[in-house]
Amino acid sequence: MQSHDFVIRFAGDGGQGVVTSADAFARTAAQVGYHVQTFSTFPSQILGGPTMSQVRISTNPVLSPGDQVDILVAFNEDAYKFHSPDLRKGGVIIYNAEQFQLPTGGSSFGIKVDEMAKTTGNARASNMVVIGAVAVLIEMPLDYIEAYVKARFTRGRAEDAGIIESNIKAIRLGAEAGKGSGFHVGELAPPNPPKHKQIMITGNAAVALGAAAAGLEFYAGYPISPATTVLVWMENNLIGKGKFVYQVSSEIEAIGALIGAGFSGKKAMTATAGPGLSLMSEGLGLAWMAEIPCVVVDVQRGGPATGLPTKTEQSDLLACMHPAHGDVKLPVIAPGSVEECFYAGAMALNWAERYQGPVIVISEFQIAERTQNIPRPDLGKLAIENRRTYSPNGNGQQDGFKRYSDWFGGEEMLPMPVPGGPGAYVANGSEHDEIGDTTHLPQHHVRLTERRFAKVKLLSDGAFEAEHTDAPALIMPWGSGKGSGYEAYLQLRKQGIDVGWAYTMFLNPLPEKLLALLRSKDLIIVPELNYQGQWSGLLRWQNVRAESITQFTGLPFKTGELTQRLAARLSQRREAKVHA
Amino acid sequence: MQSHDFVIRFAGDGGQGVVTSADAFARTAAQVGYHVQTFSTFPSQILGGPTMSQVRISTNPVLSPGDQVDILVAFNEDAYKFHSPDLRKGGVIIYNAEQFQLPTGGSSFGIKVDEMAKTTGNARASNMVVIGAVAVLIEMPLDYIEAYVKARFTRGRAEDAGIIESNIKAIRLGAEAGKGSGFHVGELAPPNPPKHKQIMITGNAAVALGAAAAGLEFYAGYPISPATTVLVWMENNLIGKGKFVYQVSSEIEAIGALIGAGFSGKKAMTATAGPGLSLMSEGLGLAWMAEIPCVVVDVQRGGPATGLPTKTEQSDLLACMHPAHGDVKLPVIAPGSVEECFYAGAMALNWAERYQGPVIVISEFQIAERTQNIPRPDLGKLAIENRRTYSPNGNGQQDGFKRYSDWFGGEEMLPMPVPGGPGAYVANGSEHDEIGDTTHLPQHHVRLTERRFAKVKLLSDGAFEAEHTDAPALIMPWGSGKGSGYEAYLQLRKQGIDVGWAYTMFLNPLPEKLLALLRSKDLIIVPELNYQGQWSGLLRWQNVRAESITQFTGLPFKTGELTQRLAARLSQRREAKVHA
Amino acid sequence: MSARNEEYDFKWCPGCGDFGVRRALEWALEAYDAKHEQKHSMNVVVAGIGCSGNMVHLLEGEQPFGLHGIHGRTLPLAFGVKMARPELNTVVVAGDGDFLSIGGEHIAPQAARNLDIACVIMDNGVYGLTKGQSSPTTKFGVKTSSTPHGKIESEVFPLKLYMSLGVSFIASHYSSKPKELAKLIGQAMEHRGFAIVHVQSPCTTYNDNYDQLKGDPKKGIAPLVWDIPADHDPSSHQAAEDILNRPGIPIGIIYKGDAPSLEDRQNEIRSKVKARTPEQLLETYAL
Amino acid sequence: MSARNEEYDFKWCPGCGDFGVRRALEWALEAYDAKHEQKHSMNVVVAGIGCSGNMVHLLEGEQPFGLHGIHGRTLPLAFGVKMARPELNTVVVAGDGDFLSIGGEHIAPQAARNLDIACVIMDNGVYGLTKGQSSPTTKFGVKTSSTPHGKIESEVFPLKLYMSLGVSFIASHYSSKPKELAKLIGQAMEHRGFAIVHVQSPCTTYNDNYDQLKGDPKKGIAPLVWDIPADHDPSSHQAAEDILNRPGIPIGIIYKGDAPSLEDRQNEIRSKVKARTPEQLLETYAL
Ligand SMILES: Cc1ncc(C[n+]2csc(CCOP(=O)(O)OP(=O)(O)O)c2C)c(N)n1
Ligand SMILES: Cc1ncc(C[n+]2csc(CCOP(=O)(O)OP(=O)(O)O)c2C)c(N)n1
Ligand code: SF4
Ligand code: SF4
Ligand SMILES: [Mg+2]
Ligand SMILES: [Mg+2]
Repeated sequence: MQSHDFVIRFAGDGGQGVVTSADAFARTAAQVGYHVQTFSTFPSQILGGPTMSQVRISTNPVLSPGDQVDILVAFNEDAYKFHSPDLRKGGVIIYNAEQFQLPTGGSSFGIKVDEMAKTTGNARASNMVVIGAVAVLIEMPLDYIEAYVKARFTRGRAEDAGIIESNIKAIRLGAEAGKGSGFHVGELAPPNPPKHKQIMITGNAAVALGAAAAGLEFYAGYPISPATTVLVWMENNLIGKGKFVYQVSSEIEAIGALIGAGFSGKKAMTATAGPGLSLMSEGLGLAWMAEIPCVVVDVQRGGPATGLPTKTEQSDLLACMHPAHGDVKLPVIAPGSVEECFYAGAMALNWAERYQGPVIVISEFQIAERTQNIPRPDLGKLAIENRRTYSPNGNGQQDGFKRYSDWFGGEEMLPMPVPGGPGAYVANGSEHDEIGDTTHLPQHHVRLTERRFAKVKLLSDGAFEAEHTDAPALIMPWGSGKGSGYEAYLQLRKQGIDVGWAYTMFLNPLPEKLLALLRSKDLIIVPELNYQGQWSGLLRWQNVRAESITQFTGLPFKTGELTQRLAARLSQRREAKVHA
Repeated sequence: MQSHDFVIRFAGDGGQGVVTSADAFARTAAQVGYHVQTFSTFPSQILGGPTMSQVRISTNPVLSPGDQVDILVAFNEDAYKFHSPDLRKGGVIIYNAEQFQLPTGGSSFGIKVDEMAKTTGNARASNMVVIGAVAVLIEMPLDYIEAYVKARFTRGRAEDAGIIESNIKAIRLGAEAGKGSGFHVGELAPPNPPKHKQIMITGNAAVALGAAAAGLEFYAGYPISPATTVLVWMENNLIGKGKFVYQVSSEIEAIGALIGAGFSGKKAMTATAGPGLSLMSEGLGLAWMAEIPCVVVDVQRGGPATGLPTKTEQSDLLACMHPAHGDVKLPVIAPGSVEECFYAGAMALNWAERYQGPVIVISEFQIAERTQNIPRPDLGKLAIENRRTYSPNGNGQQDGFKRYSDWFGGEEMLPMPVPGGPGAYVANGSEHDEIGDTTHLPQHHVRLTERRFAKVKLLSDGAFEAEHTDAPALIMPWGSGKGSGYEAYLQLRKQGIDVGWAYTMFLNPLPEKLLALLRSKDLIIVPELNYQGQWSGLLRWQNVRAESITQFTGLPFKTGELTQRLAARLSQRREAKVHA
Repeated sequence: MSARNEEYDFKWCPGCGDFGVRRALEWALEAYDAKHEQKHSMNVVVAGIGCSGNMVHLLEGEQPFGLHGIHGRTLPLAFGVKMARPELNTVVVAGDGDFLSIGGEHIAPQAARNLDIACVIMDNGVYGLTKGQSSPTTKFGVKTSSTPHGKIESEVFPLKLYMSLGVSFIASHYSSKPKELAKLIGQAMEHRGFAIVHVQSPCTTYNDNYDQLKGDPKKGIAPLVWDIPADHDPSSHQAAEDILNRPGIPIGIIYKGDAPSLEDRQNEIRSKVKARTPEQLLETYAL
Repeated sequence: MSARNEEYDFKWCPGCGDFGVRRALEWALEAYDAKHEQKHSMNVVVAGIGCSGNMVHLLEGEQPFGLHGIHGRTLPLAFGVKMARPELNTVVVAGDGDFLSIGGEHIAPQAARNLDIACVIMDNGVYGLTKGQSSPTTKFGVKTSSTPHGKIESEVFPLKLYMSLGVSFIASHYSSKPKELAKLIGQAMEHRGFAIVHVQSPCTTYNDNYDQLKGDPKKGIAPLVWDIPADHDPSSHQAAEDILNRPGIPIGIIYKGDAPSLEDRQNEIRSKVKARTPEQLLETYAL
């Protein structure tokens, strides 16, 4: 029987080729039409340290990193010890026999990876040895890998041919070793390539690209894991006339710069993680108060304070939605997949211009660093919203237009004056009157507080998913919980459990219809990676009967475990009903 | 018939003696045994600008500023125009006839205040002229004022007698003018002096004094309205051996300094307002994560960002409880009166030491600046909690004690090592192991996240008020809403409405029994001065059926209006029940 | 009461130095508009929080765009404005507390970048708006409400600080001669790079030092301010240092360097690196 | 792997300059203990966030108390520690990014106060822990992951900066001579006031400049570092300035002033002002 889904985990010390092997394997598979997703964990040190990178490969779209490991490639003994418990029954371990030895008879075999690579004349081809061995264990044709190697190393240089040849040699040597081991893990079904064009990309690059596609013009950022790659992306790509990118001196400077740029008419963004978000607190309050469009991407890591920089967690939600003192509630978009990262990046810029204020994209370590093949976005069809800039009759003079006049609803915001154009006003962080002058009169504070909250409603037409909504209880994860949550939902349905599904990446404001749906249900279960159950709490705040299933290990949900916990919770509920 | 309650409002331009008149009148009344409370509003400018200060004087403890004005003293025409609408029917306006004229025949009369003062030979006695006039209108004996003047100006200087004499002359001149006006506002019942000793103090001074009494040793702050007076108090009073007070360069430095001092074994505090609180976001997360005792007083003003520096609002609650990214929920104490300010200051220090972490006191402009006579705290009876410092056997050597070892409940925290003593560890803002070294292993993050939340429960034995708890609905204000909320509650009871009362200044953690009570009710109505209904939202989060009555004008609740809104809400509820 | 808005509820105290600075700034903006034939709306005034920052609401006549944010953050905001729209004439107005204490961190980075903006700093040696606490420029030993026993921290010498941080245009003046001050502010605006005009602007309520600044022969007070001699060469580092090492407060341009501005540096990169369209960027991820 | 804790999951890269600095700091702390006959637990090490800050977990032997907080805030924390407990020997360890970029605002205030702590700054000209972005000390024009077209911001010269801010003890060294460095750090600890030992501590992974620092005759590279002559008078401002105006990196004590420390200034007030008990304070509010 053919199998449609495998998880291959590469583990060892940073610098042993763990990540490059996983990456090469993932690209090999993606190029011939499989769906892949990678998941990696790193130590916080720079060189070396225990590292793992796993690839899930499937004939169907991949939703989560995968629970159990089919093949573990252990580059050293520590990796073997740490990761072998995750190997499924019937799985196989390939280990680096130059580093350690395992007794024969188990489900493992050793290869002298580097030695073999050297015999090809290219010591750097060792990851191909490994991949060759992996391939035969799941009956993946070697052609696939050779095609990848050819594509990868054809760079128009003289040495290309030699490199390709040695890599192919390495693949074959690895394959022979695999064959010789006598192990067999399964037979990979042939790929089922999607009709649409694809790209292969990480979550962070997707956010950056989405923003660029939506017209990003200004980026100011400060390095911080796991958001640094967005800054680096921008430094390399946000160039040209009218564009600006800069590494500033702190996150406080970053948010200030965004506000200056947004005020001046530009689409502006930064990306950071929790500690940077906390530092932006006062600035975000200012952007809300003065009504300045700008976008902050928070790529969540674990814990409060410096926390767990290289682990995944969803504990910044409260801080993103309510970042500052005073009555502030920011629009928040939480992508749940690499693909959604692209659209979140684009939509956040649209939202910022549409409601004239700051918007948060709340992403997460595990999505940010994940490489995945996704449908190639059609930029021609991407809806791009630009600012309604005030320009009444072109005479450019002061003409009595009032930036902060009454606005209590309607289909769009009043236009916004922009420096150089008419309608000069003061964008003010103190409470203000219509032209932005400071005032302490109650009527202005009442009127503008209501305006600031009313205009957020312009954003409540977001898309959402809902299935089997006649069930009394719905599962509603957010962000990274989407993938494993949906897999768990499907498994529960298979088990005949009457449960529905709801999901959106638009957490604030919630799509109106979705909120009505949620309120109509007896129970909304929210799987989330934090202690407090932040999203279910915020749903209860909004009169939704929500409860969380939490995990706060710094690791993603495993679908199997989550399914069990959901099933237990749902059966509890059924029992409670019976006894009531 | 005698009256037990009067509101006298002094209004004019800053510098015309508005505040000093109110203050003198309040002290006069308090000294003979009345209960008083002042409430003032200022412009944000430094000199001059429309200012008002009102005194409520009563034979019973005063709970709120008072809704309607019995006597308005208008120092200029603007003040007259702005404030006369608040005059109750039968109330009287005394105006400064040197500044403007009103037609006779209304309910006003003019006095040439400064001219009269000059005839006493003491131009600075004009506020006594005013007070004399006010006194006769409510039949307050002039002795009272003369006693105040004698007490106030007896300072052991040669000129004392002269000053006293001229002031007494001024009182009499004012009184004559009052008498001559023919107006009469009411007859003030004689005071009913409390048996206990009293002090007369503002909310901010009370917080400061409470903290000092509980052993405060370290204060670092940055000026900001309306918290600056706490800094100034400390600069003047937190001196002596082992004590330290400093105006630092920013709120970011302030919170950092507190953490350093708290780590080193000292009781440390700062006071700030919303913008400073937002800047402390990252630092507060660190204090939570590294488990460092310290206290931050947030004296709320209005609005997000720079907002409304001289107005009152209760919109920082979310920011106080959840100030930072990651799973953080800080203990919060919200004094609802000047008296509670004293105990909040003391209790916050106790809490910080008891649970070993940061504690927030959330105060508010209107309480901070209010002067009130309150029972004199008995320092001998004040419970002071000191740190459980680790000191096992006095050899002072490393001995394997683990600061961050498992602790999941119990009656008190494990002791805390302090520099110079044994048990050296690293207080760490990254997730850590038992001795504070950084770790990313899931078990430590799980264990310490649970510890950080579990130890907050050590604080859930706070006091609370509850009356008529068999009613189906309770009124539960917080902070400044206490006074007008309780007055409204009493009025509703008088009207025969079946409603109960619940109140605590301990918002997080809520006293356990109170939380159970709240959860058992159909409806908890929360009057609060913010837009989002922050406290009712946080109560719904905790599965309490709570709803808010909000106001966000920058002004305090008026008891009458609040009573009406509560009654309307409660009758709605009754109707809904009938139709259900 | 603001000229543009009767309801505006902040007023400077009588005699506040900021009145003079306002007049100077108005003149400088007008002159800049005329010289560059630009609309007044091409000016953006970024204001700090303090009595001084209220300037942005108190300007008379036609209004420029304004950004009145949060305490200490004028420079990050102005950085955003200027690099988003280099064609805007971007002016910072702030006090000594705002600019040198809580906002002190932002000076060095802008100096290192040579951001092309002009800053007008109103130094009154005190926190005015919060009613008289000590500021970085409050002198050592001085009693204020927050230093009741005398300040125990050395004062900052702002001009020396700017010099050492590499600010490329440094001028010093005081609020009593708005015409001269206007000229200096104008030169700061013209300067292509980071320009600071540091103005002694007395706080008549909490730190009235008019007499000290201007001197008062009747009271026997020698003036603190002195005019920088006409032959001073502001392009010389050494000459500037020498000026700063003399006692008192020099009036005029102390230093004016000619490093390329951040925008110039940015343009150099732009001219070398080929920009890619979103579609081209997308293509780099094609499978 | 830390000596105290096998589970600790951060390691410096092979050859990282911070190893040498660690050794020096260990020796300096030991010597300080011995000289002052104090327990090791009287030392508090306040660490920044960066490869350098991990120092606090990697010290071998008996452990001092440590405070490892958030990025850029070593000085506020150390200020709190020191003024809470002046008897503690308080040492800051931080990197160039932590201390000079995000934390840059905190240097001037401590210099103005002359807070009695010793700072050991590990300057590698790069952000190590976040994998190679530019830092304030990265040279102009250098390409890093965040400046792919070359850095366009002037670099900061930390020693000059410290000097201009009035830091009262300034020393410079590099990581390859831990014995000498230990001596300097010891002197910084002894100094009664704000002391900074700025150490060139190469990042072998992102900015390996060992060759440049020490020089390599074989490769024809002249050394950057040079020893400050024995006759240099560190109490002289002018002499210190002269040293800093010479090219390369001076090794040794550049400046050592003798202003009273913040604690001294504080004690002076304490001796003059009578403290009141809470009961006495309460009495001032009596009715
Ligand atoms: C974060 C924050 N902290 C404190 C304040 C309070 N505050 C307002 S203005 C000011 C100081 C003003 O001093 P300065 O900048 O010298 O201006 P001046 O009023 O003297 O012109 C302070 C501390 C604030 N608004 N925000
Ligand atoms: C508020 C905040 N912003 C950013 C970071 C990410 N971060 C950690 S270390 C570091 C820079 C480290 O550079 P440096 O101080 O030079 O230390 P090095 O690693 O080079 O020793 C940064 C930006 C953080 N932890 N917190
Ligand atoms: S307080 Fe001082 S700075 Fe502020 S307006 Fe008055 S005089 Fe000017
Ligand atoms: S990255 Fe650089 S600074 Fe960090 S440990 Fe490695 S060599 Fe040292
Ligand atoms: Mg000032
Ligand atoms: Mg560094």
